[in-house]
Amino acid sequence: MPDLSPLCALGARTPRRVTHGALTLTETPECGLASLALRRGTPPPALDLPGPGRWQAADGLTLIWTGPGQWLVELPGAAETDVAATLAGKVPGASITEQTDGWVLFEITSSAGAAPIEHFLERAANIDLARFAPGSATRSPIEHLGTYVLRRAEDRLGIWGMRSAAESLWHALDGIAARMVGRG
Amino acid sequence: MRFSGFRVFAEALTGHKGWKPLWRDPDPQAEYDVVIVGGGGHGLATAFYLAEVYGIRKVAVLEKGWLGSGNIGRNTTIIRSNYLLPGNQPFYEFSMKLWENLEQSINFNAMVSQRGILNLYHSDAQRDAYRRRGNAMHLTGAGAELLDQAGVRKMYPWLNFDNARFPIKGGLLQRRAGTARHDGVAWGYARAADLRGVDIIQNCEVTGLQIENGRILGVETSRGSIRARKVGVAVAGSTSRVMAQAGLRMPIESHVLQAFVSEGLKPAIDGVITFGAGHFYVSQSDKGGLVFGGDIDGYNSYAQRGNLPVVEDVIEGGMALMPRIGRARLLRSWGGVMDMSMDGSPIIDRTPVDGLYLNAGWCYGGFKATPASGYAFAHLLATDTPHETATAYRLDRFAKGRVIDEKGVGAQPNLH
Amino acid sequence: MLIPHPLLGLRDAQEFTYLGDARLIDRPTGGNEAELAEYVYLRDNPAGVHRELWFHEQGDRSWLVVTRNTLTHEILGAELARDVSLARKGDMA
Amino acid sequence: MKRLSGGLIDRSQTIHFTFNGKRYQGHPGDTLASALLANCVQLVGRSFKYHRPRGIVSAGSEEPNALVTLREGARAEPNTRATMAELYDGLVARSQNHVGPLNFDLLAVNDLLSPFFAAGFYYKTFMWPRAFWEKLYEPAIRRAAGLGELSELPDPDAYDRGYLHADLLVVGAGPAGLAAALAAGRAGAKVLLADEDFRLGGRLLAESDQLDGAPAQDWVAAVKAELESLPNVRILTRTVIFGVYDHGVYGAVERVSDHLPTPGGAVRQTLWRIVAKRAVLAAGATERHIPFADNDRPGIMLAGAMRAYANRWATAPGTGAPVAIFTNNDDGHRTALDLMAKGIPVAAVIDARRGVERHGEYRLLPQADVIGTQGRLGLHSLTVRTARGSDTLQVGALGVAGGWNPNVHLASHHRGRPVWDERNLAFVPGQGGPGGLFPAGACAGKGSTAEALADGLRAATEALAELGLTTPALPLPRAEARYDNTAPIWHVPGKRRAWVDFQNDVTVKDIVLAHKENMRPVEHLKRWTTLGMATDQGKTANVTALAVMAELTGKTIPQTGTTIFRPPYTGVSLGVLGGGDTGTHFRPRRLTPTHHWAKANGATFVEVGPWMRAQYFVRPGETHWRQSVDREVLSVRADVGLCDVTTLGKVDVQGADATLFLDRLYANAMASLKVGMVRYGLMLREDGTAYDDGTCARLAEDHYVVTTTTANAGPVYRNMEFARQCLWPELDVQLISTTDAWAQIAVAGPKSRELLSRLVDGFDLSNEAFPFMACAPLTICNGLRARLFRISFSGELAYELAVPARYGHALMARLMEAGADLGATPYGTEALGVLRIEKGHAAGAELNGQTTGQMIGLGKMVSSKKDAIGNIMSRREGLAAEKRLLVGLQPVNAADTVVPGSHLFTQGAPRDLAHDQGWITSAAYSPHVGSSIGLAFLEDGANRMGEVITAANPLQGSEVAVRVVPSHFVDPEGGRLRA
Repeated sequence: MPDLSPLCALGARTPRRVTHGALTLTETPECGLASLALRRGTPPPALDLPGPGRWQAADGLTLIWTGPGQWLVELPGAAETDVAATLAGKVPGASITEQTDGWVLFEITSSAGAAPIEHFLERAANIDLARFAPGSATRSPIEHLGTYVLRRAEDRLGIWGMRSAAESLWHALDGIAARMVGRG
Repeated sequence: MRFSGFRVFAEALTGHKGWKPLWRDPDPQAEYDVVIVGGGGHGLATAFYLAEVYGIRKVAVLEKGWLGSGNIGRNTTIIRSNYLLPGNQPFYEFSMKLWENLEQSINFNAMVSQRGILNLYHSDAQRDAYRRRGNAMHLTGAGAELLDQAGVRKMYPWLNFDNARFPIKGGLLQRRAGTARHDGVAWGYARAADLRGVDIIQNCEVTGLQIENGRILGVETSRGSIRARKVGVAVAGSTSRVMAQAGLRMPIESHVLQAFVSEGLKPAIDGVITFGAGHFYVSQSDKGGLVFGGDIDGYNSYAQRGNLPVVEDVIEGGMALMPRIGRARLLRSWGGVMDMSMDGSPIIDRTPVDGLYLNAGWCYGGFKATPASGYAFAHLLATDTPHETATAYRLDRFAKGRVIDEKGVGAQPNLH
Repeated sequence: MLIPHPLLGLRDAQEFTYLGDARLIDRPTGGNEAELAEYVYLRDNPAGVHRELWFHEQGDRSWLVVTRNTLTHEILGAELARDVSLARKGDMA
Repeated sequence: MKRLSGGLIDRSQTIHFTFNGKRYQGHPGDTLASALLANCVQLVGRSFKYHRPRGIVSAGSEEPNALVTLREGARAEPNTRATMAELYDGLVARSQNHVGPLNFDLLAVNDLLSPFFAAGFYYKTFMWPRAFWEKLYEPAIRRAAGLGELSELPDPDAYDRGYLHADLLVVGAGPAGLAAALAAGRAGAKVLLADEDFRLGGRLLAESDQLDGAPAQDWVAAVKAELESLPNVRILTRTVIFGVYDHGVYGAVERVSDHLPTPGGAVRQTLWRIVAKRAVLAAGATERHIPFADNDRPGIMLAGAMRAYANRWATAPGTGAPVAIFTNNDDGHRTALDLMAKGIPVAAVIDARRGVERHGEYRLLPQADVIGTQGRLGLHSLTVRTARGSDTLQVGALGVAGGWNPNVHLASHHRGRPVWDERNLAFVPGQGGPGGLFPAGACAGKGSTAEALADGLRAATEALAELGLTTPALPLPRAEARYDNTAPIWHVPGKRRAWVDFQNDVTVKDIVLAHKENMRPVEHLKRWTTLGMATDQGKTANVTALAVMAELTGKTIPQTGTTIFRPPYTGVSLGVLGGGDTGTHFRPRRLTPTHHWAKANGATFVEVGPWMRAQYFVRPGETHWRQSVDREVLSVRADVGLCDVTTLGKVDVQGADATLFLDRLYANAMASLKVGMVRYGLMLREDGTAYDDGTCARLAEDHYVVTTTTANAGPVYRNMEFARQCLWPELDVQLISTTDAWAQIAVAGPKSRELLSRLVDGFDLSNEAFPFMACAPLTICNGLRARLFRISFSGELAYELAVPARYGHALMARLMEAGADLGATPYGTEALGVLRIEKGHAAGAELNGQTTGQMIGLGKMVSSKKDAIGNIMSRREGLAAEKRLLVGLQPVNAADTVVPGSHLFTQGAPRDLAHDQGWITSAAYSPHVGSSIGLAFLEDGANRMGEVITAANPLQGSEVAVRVVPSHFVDPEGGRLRA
């Protein structure tokens, strides 16, 4: 193990968490992430790859479609491992780039079902909720920041944002949730 | 009829019975020495200077709608000569000098008001770039001052200095800059040209150019064909469409620019202010409205309307710069069609067709150029040589690599 | 404005960066200065149907060729620029 | 208080408010306007130009007269329509646009001078002497202009915004809108129903007629209850749809807490961008007035508004004296009947039409006109002209009914052209408006309740059919079906002024003058007279003015035309349109991985595009930034410095054709780069101008990492995708940004190797094993994966070390700790700048998009052997003729300062454009040289080494003699970086 200690994207040793009404926002540093792009002429991998606008979990991985022939792959709990090497073992011949540190993951959960999540989303991003059931994933700007938004469940979102802008993204998400409470 | 305070006084006492039409509505004649296509600011100014300076009075201005219905009637009224590059600076300074004497030369109060323009800077790099620009302005006599933060605070203490993402560090001030009443400019030039014999023909759309053996013979219009020795095209956003009638492709894209005005408010902003960390500029009209704008929408368009993201972007900039405006209301927004050129600078030149002349590529800076553009275009039409302040505005500068790119963004019109 | 992304359906135009005339796909390979100057600087700029390049920068990072009417802003279709480019290269080959 | 029976106010509660400092009472359900009327307040404001006393004209958002400043201090909200301000306890309002008290406005003198202020007068005068415009005339005009006053304080309230998606948006909750929403709701469509009022019902709230024999409010309540029970329907009250944008995007503002004293924890307003597949426009209609002599006095209002105040708000204008109605249609009679039903005495119905009959027991004056009014601060009598002569009526108020204008605005937003409807004498929506928008009800000329209900249902059915949805049969209630029989009587001719545009004081005379002066096209009329440019956007004036102009020109009204309708439909606060974060969170900030470390170690930060970077680190005892920067620079030159360079863009390039791809992107050759090596690369734009510089590191045969400048990281990555997808899609290349993934720290200075050797895990750093421009993956600090690049921006022996971003903080601390004895020093962007200027490296000020490779001394890098982006165009004659070159400058007198932005002149040459020979791009104090130094683009710079020239800064009144020197002030041979 390296004799250096990591920091969370929000700048502390421990992840940040806040609750506003039914919504809880949690910084989630332990999830590993890598990008996966298929190369021309290489056979398709054994993995079941989700199509446009979708994410899919299989074999301990969560694959998120990000573009034609491209995915982001979540490896929950694997942030401190060699994510790219793990993935390369599963998808030989692909272009793989370690991304764990390129991004920050905020999980947003609701204690009151889907409604708070949907009210939150309609203030955050231009996403048609009728087309955003669990299993959906999309890239969408939130307050000028590019993010990947995953509908993990009716009452749960995962939002990946640029690591360097973690503080600004948190401010935006936290503000939306707080104002929802203020509005009652 | 000469306009004056005395005349207004006399008419007020006699029930305003003596006023005459500001211009005639003549039918087109069969032939003119010069036909100007486009009855906007530049076309009308061209006609005025042709008649006034170059003595060419057998001139028609053809306008497809009502005179002044293009960008001259729909802009943020700013005049300034704070340019950087040698191809531009003398021209815009010439324009500023013409502005300064406009009312007297056309006997019409277009309300040229030199209340100053302040370009804010937010970083040392921006300050250095403004210093380079301000010095260039001094070299042509345009004049400029470089303010530090305290200097800006003194002028506008209510700007957002203390809670800003991009703190204001200072600004480049051109005191001679300001605003002019845009419609008044069109009307003033139109009236003055009309008085000198120019035929301003409204509701007359040019539908074709008569060209034989590479030489222009006249124009086809919705009101019949008109012969002309020379044809000058000054149609801003419609340039590509009109020049296509001559088989020419242009280094121009037409883009939509929105402008905005708030409800009338008591005086709050004296001069023109531009935000340096977002695209937002604002002034307050004599009537009290905050007149402001920002980026073009960024896609090719002839629709004369923009979309909401740019509305938000512009006003976000405004709110960040001057959070006191939050409780004022937007009253109206416009979308105009801009002839965005490939380097962000204009073209005043002859074309490959003999007798066909082009005045175009004003991007969203055409209003301030109106007097000099008209003057220089008249000079070119009358003498076949470029005016001394407009020698760089050549059509072949793109092929030859002599672009005038103030922003340094290259051949991408929506970034200029 | 909403762009009908061929893979993702209607998307807010704010997610895109606009480039312009789709002819920019047809870069003259090994061209001379005059050909390149025309490629870089001259545009048809029609008032009507226009084929143009939009980049889904805040989305899937696909370049699209969008067919749009510049008078009405009506969008008549959108394709992946990559497919358009490959098809043209196939035609030329 | 003057209250009638009935109404939709909550009499169980009394709330208090003040107007111009005086305390009044009202009830929940009141607007400020209805409460003022109930308190017998008639005089509410002053007009724009003539400062005429003005009262309340309307009961809606078209109100041109009753504008007040609502609230105080930072929350002061100028130009608020009293008719739209919902009453709350403690409301404070003030009148506007007067000097002295409202009832004795000193500027009312303008009214006496009005003959001099005819339309367009200011274009004809104030021209002599020239300088007097700015000094005298204009300041006077500006002082007098404007309406309400803006607070100088920042708006303290929060705003938010969001997106809503719907199958059907219904704009307006009157009879047509409610029928449409109910039908669509029952059809299962996702419905949004929006209304600017705080109560559903629209015009039904103002009327006394019944639905199915019961009060209309019963039906409204039942529909509301059903809509609220449907999960697929969402109701937005206090929400105005202000604009239609492309492809079914609608702008909407919800006034979340404007009806409360303060927003509390909530937002003031919300901006909704509504994406609707279809929309039903049920925006209703606006009543128009009839200009006659002195028709603008307080107490004269629209007849329909008078009816609304009586029926909905249980109040009436005036102080109890009888009321008269002036009308050109049957609807005016209906107001008389409703007023009488409420016990208000009606003096007469003055009907301008011939052959009309009474509808009830009131005095009817047929074929009669109002030709004069009296009462300076409030109407007290009318002069009426009938067939039998003129007569005076003592009245406390007058209702004017001039017919109804459909609210065609949104349907006309995309240059849709309204068409003239002869039956209703009004413009109705025509062709060419926004796609997917279905006008219905009064805004489409179907103004009776029965028509509106049916039309709303029709519109919803048609709209949903386009979406493949079937609308179930909807039984509609029985309702009145009337026809107003409006006559084309547009104004009452006379010698005195008759107001067309109340707020801007545009009278019929002004239109006559505009006609005389050939300002006849409708846009000229508008701009010459300022007609329709008031805060009501012409809602109360434009059609009437057109009719007057048509009369003058002898054309029909449709031939005369209409002005173009544009957003917003009604005034919308700038706060909500540009809301969200206006302070330090106005735009996102990107923080470097060592941000918190730097903060804890004395750093001052600077904004570099989106990034916050450490500018310099202040140590105890340092009182001026130059002390810190000089120390940092010298540490790098003498020992070792540490700088976070994470902000440089990093793009991972992989694939079988990666090499070929990069060779086409860079102007210089990349194909020959070996694995484990880095090369400096120059990218050009396609037009041949220098675009970006950076490095290209080859990590494997098919794997590169490209770095870009901080500023160009986004655009370069975009252009790489353009090249990959559009230009050369046949190549096998994959791109992904890794900018944020790696914390990259420059370790620079003669002792950098020594320092790094203490961290690496058994990695050979010797010059032989890891020479200048080498790169390698490695591990450090006991197994942390890292990348090392031997590249130098400072000109010293230097490395850039990259580790996963989360370790950046710890790595910086470790480097400082391990290098304590070596003098390890963190340095910021200022020192970085000094070091690169000393070394003559081009940066943002030189690579500003206007320079060629040649100008920055890299002309030779542009390969003539290949067709990379920009290479051919860089050879065009204009670029080839460029003789300006990047040179160094040193002041002749070492104490002088080289100022960036100065322009360069041959000594003694005139300081004008013709003799301008270049400019200084960057400058800094160089502790290495011992003086200020600069970089500059100088004409013929290659041949002028040693020459003394003048750097002129006339902007700030300074000039400095400088010597032209090579741009490399440090180690021109490059021995240090190869050491």
